[in-house]
Amino acid sequence: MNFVLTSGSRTHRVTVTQENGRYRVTVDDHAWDVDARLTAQGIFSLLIDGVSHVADVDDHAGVCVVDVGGETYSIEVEEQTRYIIRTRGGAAGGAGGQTVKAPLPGKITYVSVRAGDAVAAGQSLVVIEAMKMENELKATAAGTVREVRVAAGQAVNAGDVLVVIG
Amino acid sequence: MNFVLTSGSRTHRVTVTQENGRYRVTVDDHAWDVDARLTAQGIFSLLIDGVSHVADVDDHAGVCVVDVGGETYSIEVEEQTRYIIRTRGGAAGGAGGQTVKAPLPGKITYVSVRAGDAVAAGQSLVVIEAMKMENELKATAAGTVREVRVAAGQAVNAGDVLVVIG
Amino acid sequence: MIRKVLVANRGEIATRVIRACREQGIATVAVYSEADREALHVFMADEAHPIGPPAPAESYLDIATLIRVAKGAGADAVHPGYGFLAENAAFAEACATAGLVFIGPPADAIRKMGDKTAARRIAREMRVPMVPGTVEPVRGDDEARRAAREVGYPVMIKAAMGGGGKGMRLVRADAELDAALRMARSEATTAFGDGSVYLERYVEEPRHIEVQVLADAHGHVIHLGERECSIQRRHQKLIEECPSPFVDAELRAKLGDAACRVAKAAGYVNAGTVEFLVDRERNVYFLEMNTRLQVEHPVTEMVTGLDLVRAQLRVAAGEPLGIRQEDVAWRGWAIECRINAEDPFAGWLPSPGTITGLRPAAGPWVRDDSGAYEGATIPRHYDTLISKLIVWGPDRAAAIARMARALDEYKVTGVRTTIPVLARIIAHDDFRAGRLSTQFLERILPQLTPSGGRLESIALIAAALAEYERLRGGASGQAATAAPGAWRQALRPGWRTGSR
Amino acid sequence: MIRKVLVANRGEIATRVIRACREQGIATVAVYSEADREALHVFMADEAHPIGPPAPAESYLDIATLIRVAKGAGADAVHPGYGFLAENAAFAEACATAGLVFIGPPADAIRKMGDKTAARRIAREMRVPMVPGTVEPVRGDDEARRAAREVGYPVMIKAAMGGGGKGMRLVRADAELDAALRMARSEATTAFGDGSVYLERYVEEPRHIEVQVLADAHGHVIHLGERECSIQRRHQKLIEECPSPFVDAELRAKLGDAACRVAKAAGYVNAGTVEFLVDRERNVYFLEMNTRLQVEHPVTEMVTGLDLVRAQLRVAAGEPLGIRQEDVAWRGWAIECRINAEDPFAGWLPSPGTITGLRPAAGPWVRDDSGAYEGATIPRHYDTLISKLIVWGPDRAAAIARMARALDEYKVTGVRTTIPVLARIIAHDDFRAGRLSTQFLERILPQLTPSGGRLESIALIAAALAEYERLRGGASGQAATAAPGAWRQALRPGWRTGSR
Repeated sequence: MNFVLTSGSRTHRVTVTQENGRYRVTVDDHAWDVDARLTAQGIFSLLIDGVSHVADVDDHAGVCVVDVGGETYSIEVEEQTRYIIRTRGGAAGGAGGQTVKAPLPGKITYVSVRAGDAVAAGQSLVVIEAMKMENELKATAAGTVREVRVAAGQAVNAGDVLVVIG
Repeated sequence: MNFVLTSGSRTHRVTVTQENGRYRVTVDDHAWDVDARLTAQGIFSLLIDGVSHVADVDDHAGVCVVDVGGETYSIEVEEQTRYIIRTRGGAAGGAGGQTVKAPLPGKITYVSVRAGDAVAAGQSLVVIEAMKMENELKATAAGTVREVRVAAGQAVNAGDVLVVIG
Repeated sequence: MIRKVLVANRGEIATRVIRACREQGIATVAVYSEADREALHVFMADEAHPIGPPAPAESYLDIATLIRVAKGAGADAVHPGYGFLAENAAFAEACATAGLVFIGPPADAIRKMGDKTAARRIAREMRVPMVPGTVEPVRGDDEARRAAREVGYPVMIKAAMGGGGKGMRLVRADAELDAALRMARSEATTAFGDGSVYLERYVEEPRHIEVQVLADAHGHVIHLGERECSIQRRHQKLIEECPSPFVDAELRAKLGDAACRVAKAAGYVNAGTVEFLVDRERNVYFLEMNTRLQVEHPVTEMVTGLDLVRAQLRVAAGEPLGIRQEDVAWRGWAIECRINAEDPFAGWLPSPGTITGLRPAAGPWVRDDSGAYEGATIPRHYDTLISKLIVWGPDRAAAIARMARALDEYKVTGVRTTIPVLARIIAHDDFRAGRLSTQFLERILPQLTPSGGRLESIALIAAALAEYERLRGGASGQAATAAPGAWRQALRPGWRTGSR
Repeated sequence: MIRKVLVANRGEIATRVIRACREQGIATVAVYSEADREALHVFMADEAHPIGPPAPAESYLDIATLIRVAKGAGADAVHPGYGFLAENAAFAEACATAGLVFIGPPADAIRKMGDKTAARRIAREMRVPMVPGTVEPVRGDDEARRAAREVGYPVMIKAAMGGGGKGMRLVRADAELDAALRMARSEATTAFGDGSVYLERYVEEPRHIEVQVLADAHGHVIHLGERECSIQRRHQKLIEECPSPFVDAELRAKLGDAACRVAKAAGYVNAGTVEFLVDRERNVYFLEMNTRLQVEHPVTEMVTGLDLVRAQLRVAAGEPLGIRQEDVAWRGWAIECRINAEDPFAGWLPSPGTITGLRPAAGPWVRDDSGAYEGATIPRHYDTLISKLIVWGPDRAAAIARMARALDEYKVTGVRTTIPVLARIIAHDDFRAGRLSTQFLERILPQLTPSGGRLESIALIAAALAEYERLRGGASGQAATAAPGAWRQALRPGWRTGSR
């Protein structure tokens, strides 16, 4: 099976095959012989040429977050065909747009922008309260606020669109 | 749902119904209102009138072994209809018979009886080696050995019949 | 004599108190909100009673309900833990009125010291040096602006009624003041039911050092030495240790003496903590007194061998402390790391959810004070603390090596945690050399990028295998039974919970 | 200087050694049989290599393979753990020949003391009192009968090359001798690769007290005090503590001195244990010396604050011990309980299988030295030890209360364990009063019947609910998705593994 993995800004072609209960994994033309076991939900034991690794894999909103050797990697995994379809189709959202979503469930305690406002990168947009903490959501780039979909006091779920910047 | 439970030498009629996410369990005419959750495989949290119990339930060769409050109960659970069919049909094995089965996988290291031997209660029949220990299996009552199905050196699985005493 | 204690809290501190009670032969009553029926403290207590909806104000902060449940269960005492009502004088009074022993200081001492502005007035009277700032809460925004200018920027906004970093904001200029005040007041209201804040001159790169005190009702006050709590994020402690690498026997005696004087002046009884800031020139400033058990109390326990919750129970029962200052002996070194459900690489964003895989660190001199278990849910309604990982070693280097080992062992999946960042801090040269300050983490965080190379390859392999097995399992339609032995647990229901 | 250690063992002791190495910055190489690919030590080590089929003789006892793997991985030292090859002089020699440091005593000391009959000759020379018996192995059955009559019944058969209770049998009369000899020899051959046995006069209701010694290559020998190991079943220890409630400072010095003399006479280097029997009249007899780390070493560690595996690594590297006898200080009390996969209520029958649910005890002063995890399999090929649960307290009563609490918390499903019987022993008046003997367990076991009443009702309810949900899930055909929230984890595959 062929995959395209995106880690940071780099993409990697990865192929997985299985034989005799082991995996052969090719990452960018380097082949690895992997004895892999899932020993609890998301906790993997990998033996590769006698070296033992334990890797924790969490699928977090479509991105695999992998903890291994004290480091954390966020990796987008796509089956190759899907990747090709998506990238050939071009980015549908258009350049420069930002959709600010609630990263976790909580209550909106403050909204500091209105539709039509010009915002700078790093400017505070919304404050969301969860787990006893006030968390500020900021603009990742400059732009104009197209829509504000929430008001202070409102409860939101993870993934709800809060603000659209064009 | 109706059950017959056997704990030690006593049988208990138990009825389970469910309403509003809680259970109503009647044990020998005493009704209990139970808020039960399974929090890991076999580990139950029970809240009964505000008293908190954690009970571990293992189905061990057809018998539920329940650890609760530092005590262990071995309980046979049968759905009521099955219990009635089984007990009305009479005990098929006949009175006084013993079938000695391997309680765990291992290797037979010694067989001390032959077919036709008279045995006393507590007399050693077979020694099975497992987990670095020699485990003696003894007759639970006096009788005559009808069959010996294993020999020293033989590997056996849990449940294999080793000796039949009539 | 205390026979039955209601624990008015949740999470790891509720289990900590229940464990201590059980060891003393004292029965325990847990309380739980609708979000906590399957929380660990409910399993561990002898009794457990529901107290309302998830929102703290409607359950864990509801004094009337707590008192009613305690009386109904026949409890004779209440332990508040930390947070929630632990420093709420009205709760202490309500307990006393209902004939329940409050396992903490007298209401009067909570008022005197729990109100941080009142505490500053006492410290001033006791001539304990302190950071310049307001000794009264600031009211409106205009008053705040005037006060801030008078104290001099940068200033720190602090909750008058709180602690634990909640309701704290650093302000470096006038322009930032309004937004910071608003968030600080809002957090303080949520956390402590009181939005009052005060201002303090901000000390640059300070060390945060605190002293544990124990006092009985017979006028006996001792200290158990200091804790170093300089590693913080968002003004909340992340790593604590005992002793401090910065404190020698002479400074310990000086800090301990100041702490005991403040406690005595406040008529303090039970366990409490006096916090100090130490600046780069080694000047010591009184900061505040926390009138409760601290989150980080275990490091003091591991080094002194004294069980602080047991001491609390004893003192609350009216018994003498039974320990003289000269009996307190410090052996070795202890470090605590807070394992929180937060994503350190996404601005410390809380990460509530279900713990789908859990393998805590264990073995020699490793202590796991946890409120969770595999399958447990970290609700979004409460703070992010999952567990406190504590290690002991004969010296600081040994304790650091042990903590590095323990963090490497500790596996949590399903929610993001602080474990990776804790591991990087513990491995950092500045941490190992004892060069600590409250800005430490802010300073090193940008350096904590993955190394790439072989580890990245391993991560890519693991991610690809996870997806490979997911697709293969999904395609067969018989996932669980079709999986080969090597993958037999791969397809438990609930795995990939994170993607729901 | 040791840089990379091959751990020639499995289970909890392999993880114990790996943890110590990691804390010292030493790389680790695990080995695993075909039954152990998913064992915890394989996950924890830096490297892991397969060494053959499950049968110990073909893997963990295969000296040639172990040496080959160690050299191939570039290890410079080998730690044997306990059991398997730990007391095998040929293995120590093979390591030395291959240029590998053996982390244990010199081969010569293993021969002198590991052979129990040779050790008895040394003790006789050192005028350390010992139990009457043979000082040579007994060969045929006839020779054994003559020797047994000469020593006088009851006699104890013991494995000459072993320890840990394997190959031991009590014989009260001639008629029982043949069968007992056969089983003892068979067990000894399996466990130690040598079926030699010897006979000792059996001491009625003795206490089993042992002394930990540490010796370096520079002639320095110290002792770390005693352990009480009287609670045994089938001549295997089940509960150990440090110190012994029976030993005062004077007796400790006397036992320690005798232990050091024996170690010195044997040219002993590294960690070792000298075992004594104490009879009802307080007579002390030398029993044997174990030339390895003991299973129960953690209780000594918790009380002295010394890491014995770290000390082993240091001494093996040729460094001086760095601790004088007068530096050894004992603080408080520690108890260890062995959690074995055995059914105590079915004649201690081993209970191999998969651990389907696991929630280990944790919290203040609780140490879990485990070789397992949730989902791990306890293979039928090795011994039954799952985990060692160790607690520390300021005194014996506090340690007992803590152990009772910890055992109550410790949950294991899927295999039967010794936890319920350990809880009953710890709660027993005789145990609490320190009235211990090696017959203790045999004496109280018949009393350990369930109390019935409310607890039995709870057990009936739990069993009925388990069956109710199983039937309901099975009937729907859509078990996992049809289950309500309250029961959401009930129908994971693998649940009810025991019924397969």
